[in-house]
Amino acid sequence: MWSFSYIANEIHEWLSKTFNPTWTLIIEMVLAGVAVIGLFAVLGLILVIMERKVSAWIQIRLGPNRVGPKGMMQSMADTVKLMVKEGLTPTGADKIMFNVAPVIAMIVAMLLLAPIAFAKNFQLWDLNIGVLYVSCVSSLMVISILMAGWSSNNKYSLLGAMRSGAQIVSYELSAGLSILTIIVFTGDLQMSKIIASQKTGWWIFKGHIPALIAFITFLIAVTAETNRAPFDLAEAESELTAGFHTEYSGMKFALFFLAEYVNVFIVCAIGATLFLGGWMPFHISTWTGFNHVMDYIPSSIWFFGKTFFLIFVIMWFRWTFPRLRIDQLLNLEWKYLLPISMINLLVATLMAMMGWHF
Amino acid sequence: MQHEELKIKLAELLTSATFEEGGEWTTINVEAADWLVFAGQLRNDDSLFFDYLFCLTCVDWKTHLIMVYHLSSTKHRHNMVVKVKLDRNKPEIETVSHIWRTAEFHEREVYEMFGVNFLNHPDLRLLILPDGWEGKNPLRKDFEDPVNMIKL
Amino acid sequence: MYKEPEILSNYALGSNSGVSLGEGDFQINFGPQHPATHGVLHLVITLNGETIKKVEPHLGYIHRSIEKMCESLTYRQFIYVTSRMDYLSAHINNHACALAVEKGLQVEVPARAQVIRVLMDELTRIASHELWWGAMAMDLGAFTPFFHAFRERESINDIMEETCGARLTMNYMVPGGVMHDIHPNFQKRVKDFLQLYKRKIHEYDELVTGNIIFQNRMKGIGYLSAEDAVSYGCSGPAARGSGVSSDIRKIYPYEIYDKLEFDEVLETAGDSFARYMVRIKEMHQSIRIIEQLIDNIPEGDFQAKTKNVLKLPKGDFYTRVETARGELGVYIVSEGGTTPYRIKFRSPGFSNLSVLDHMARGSKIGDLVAMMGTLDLVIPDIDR
Amino acid sequence: MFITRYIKEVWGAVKSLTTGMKRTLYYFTHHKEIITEQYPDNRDTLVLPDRFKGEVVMPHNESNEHRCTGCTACELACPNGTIKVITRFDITPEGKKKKAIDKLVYHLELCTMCGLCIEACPSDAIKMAQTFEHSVFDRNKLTKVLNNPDSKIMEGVE
Repeated sequence: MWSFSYIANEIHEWLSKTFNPTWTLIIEMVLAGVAVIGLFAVLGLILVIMERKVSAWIQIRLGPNRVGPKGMMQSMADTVKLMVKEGLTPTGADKIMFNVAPVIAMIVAMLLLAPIAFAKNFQLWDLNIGVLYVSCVSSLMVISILMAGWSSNNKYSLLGAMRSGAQIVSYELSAGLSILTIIVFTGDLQMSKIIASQKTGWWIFKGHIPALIAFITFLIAVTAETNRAPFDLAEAESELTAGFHTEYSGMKFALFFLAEYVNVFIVCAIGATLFLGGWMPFHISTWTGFNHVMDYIPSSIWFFGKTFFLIFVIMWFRWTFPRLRIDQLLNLEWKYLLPISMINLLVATLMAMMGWHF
Repeated sequence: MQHEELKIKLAELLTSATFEEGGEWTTINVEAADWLVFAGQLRNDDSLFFDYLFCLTCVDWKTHLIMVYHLSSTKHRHNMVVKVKLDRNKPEIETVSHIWRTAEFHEREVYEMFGVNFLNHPDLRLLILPDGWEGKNPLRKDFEDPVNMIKL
Repeated sequence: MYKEPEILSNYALGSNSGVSLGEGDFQINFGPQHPATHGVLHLVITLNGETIKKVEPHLGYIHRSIEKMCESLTYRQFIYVTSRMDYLSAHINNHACALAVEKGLQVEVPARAQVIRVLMDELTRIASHELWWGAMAMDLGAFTPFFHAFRERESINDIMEETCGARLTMNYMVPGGVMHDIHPNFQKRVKDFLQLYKRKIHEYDELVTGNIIFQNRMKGIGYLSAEDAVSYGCSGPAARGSGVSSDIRKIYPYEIYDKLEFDEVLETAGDSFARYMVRIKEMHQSIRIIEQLIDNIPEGDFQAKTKNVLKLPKGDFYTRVETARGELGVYIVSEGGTTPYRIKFRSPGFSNLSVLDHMARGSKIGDLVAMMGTLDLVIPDIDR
Repeated sequence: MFITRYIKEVWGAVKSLTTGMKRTLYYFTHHKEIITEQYPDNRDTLVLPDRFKGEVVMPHNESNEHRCTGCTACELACPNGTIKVITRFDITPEGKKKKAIDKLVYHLELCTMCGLCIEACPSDAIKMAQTFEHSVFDRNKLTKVLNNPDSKIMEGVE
């Protein structure tokens, strides 16, 4: 009863009764915008504390434990710190580009939230080319990084931005190909239909080995696309001090920081939608009782559970592996991931044509 | 090669050299003019083969400077010390950085700390002291720094 | 005395430095504050894209002129300053100085003191390598090993704290022996440490050594031939990774090293991975030495009787010891007084740094970090 | 063959990566391996070894007597000029002049805790204390006088 779709419908009905359709639409858009910004803030806080705790436990430390109960308010304190810090613009920097870059990073992240289904019947915009939209918009991220790196007038920033350009452009390919594998199975680009096609089982189980390979490829590619270790060459702390955001401070830095985490959330959400069934509960075909229990868990919990599991995996990568070198990074993409995912796509297409998947 | 053997061999190579007794290793005094040729012989002679210059430094004796080269052979495992006396007011000596590459850095250190001018050194600039350093060379005995007190 | 330079950018390449700035080349200042230099090393790097054309070290940011300071300290006092050179192997530095003074005084060190000294040296060597391992992994972007290395290092520090009274700059060695006897708990705690170490050592291979990313980052990177290693005066693991036998403990044994069973670790590949493996295997050899000695500490004095005021006879005294980073030489010129006339510390880091330019040319900027990691540069040791 | 080598390569890489991930997952799930010490919360249970070199102090007995004869051995032994002995001459009951310390000034800000003064002291008058929280707001507070006011030398210490 208290599901997201129920609340959304109630608000919609009340607004329709009170205002004319134009105003209803405008108010709904404003509400959605506020909700998205609110989600950003909450996600930033949660993911930062999650990252810090995960890293701490992996590194046999306690992690933040002073601010608030069990240190859970630590990221709040960090936010306050970042907000009151002075946002410097270097003298030699291209002022407009320098200040616009973090905003673009945020806008791209916001746009990406549109087609994601957070719960059953709860989606900002169920457009019919959902997956295509996501893979197009996510490639805009590189523009903000290039702008930041170029406009900083710092050689470290420039190096970081150039690395990032090469990296994101090449990893887009294998991310796209692994998404394509699932699209071949479903035959649809619309998010809601992709989820609906997984009612009988998630694609990672239904799609046999090709889906599994596509899933692993997808994970590696999105880790690279979001510039996270072991592919964090754009930042490469021990090589380029902080890479493209070396010169950023205060709130402008915070926007980049937030955009990184929101991007991680979004790619994990898409991974969860495509491979793990989105908000679809876990079903085992003949166990009716078990399926019933699973259905009882709200759809939003299924979605967030899967997404956060994937986020944990990406964090787990980060705190285990050393960083690759730039030429090895490109080698990995062009010599390993791309051929593997191409062959994989071929096999998947064959399977879809013959109807060999469940 | 043992101490006595080494002494005979070295005396053959450089007749003008004198030996210093009492040290742990064979110690030889060489004129600055002879040093470059002698160094090449030490490095390239198969029975000597001093290929490892493990210490290069200078000592300020107030009246003169003495360059001290500690040499070792990774093949024969024998060591020797070469001492070269320099004029304190105009210390000049040929570089050996093309014979032992490690000398490049050590000579730069000696250059700034003692003011020894190494002729034909490929890159004789300040290494440790800040750019714009003027005045005396810190490790000479008459150096007094009024700002950073060293003596207690 | 110090005048501000008139031209601020006189870091431009000198005409005689062998490389000129071509089209598309640029220079970056790597340090003095940089996450990968672990201190205040300042490298001016000439780059073409990501490829390194020249690396030029600028030193002196932590130069304290220890050599000059020692000229006004007595032979008992000057030892403590040397802990501040290579602070990670402070014991071994102190040991070298104590040996040099003993050589001048011709003091016979009691057997117990010798064993304690060797034990402490080897513990220091392990602690130093542990820190290197963690820091090097961190340079390559893996943050976790740093903390895991500190777990083991911390227990060594606790042992040091209990016996020597300090964790990092112990000043435990004095001319003629050691300052105090070992703590009654010492043997038990060392054995506990050995157990902990053996339980955890396989994790090092799981986390770092066997990792494919790490191996690709290390193998074939920073090649140094045996001839170059000798010519550049490299010592320690940097030379042994190229197959140059340079372990002073084996070649010119001091204390009781000639009676101990241990191997000199040699790798012939000459790349960063070889240097890495030398250090990892050296830790095992140190464990071997400690195991031989820990139950066989002879009874007796821990310090030889020396005069209150030490006076070295006129002459030169040179001692060489093997620190965790390579060969440390202490050259004392004495005039017969209570203070040295001149002291020269031949620090391993200084010579090892000089090879960096030769190694790094033509490789990527990420490789430079890996090379610096495997050379294990400690900046106060370079600057002195 | 090329294909088998390629597959072997990929397989080996994946295997080495999972080994590392298994290790980090172990630590992620085993919280008893955590080694963090929560200073200053553990101040009450924190025990420093008895040899820890924290600060030079001069022990006094209950009748305010110390063992220092003012021989300046510690002052001479100190490499940094940390200790300054200021002496005065007391008149003993027999009418003789006797050297005694007026003040033993100790500059904690210069001290490197090398322990050479303790070694040099012939009458065991000074020792190392196991304190380590030395931060103060004023640098002058780091200059300490080690002997208590109106303290005397212990009987029988020469």
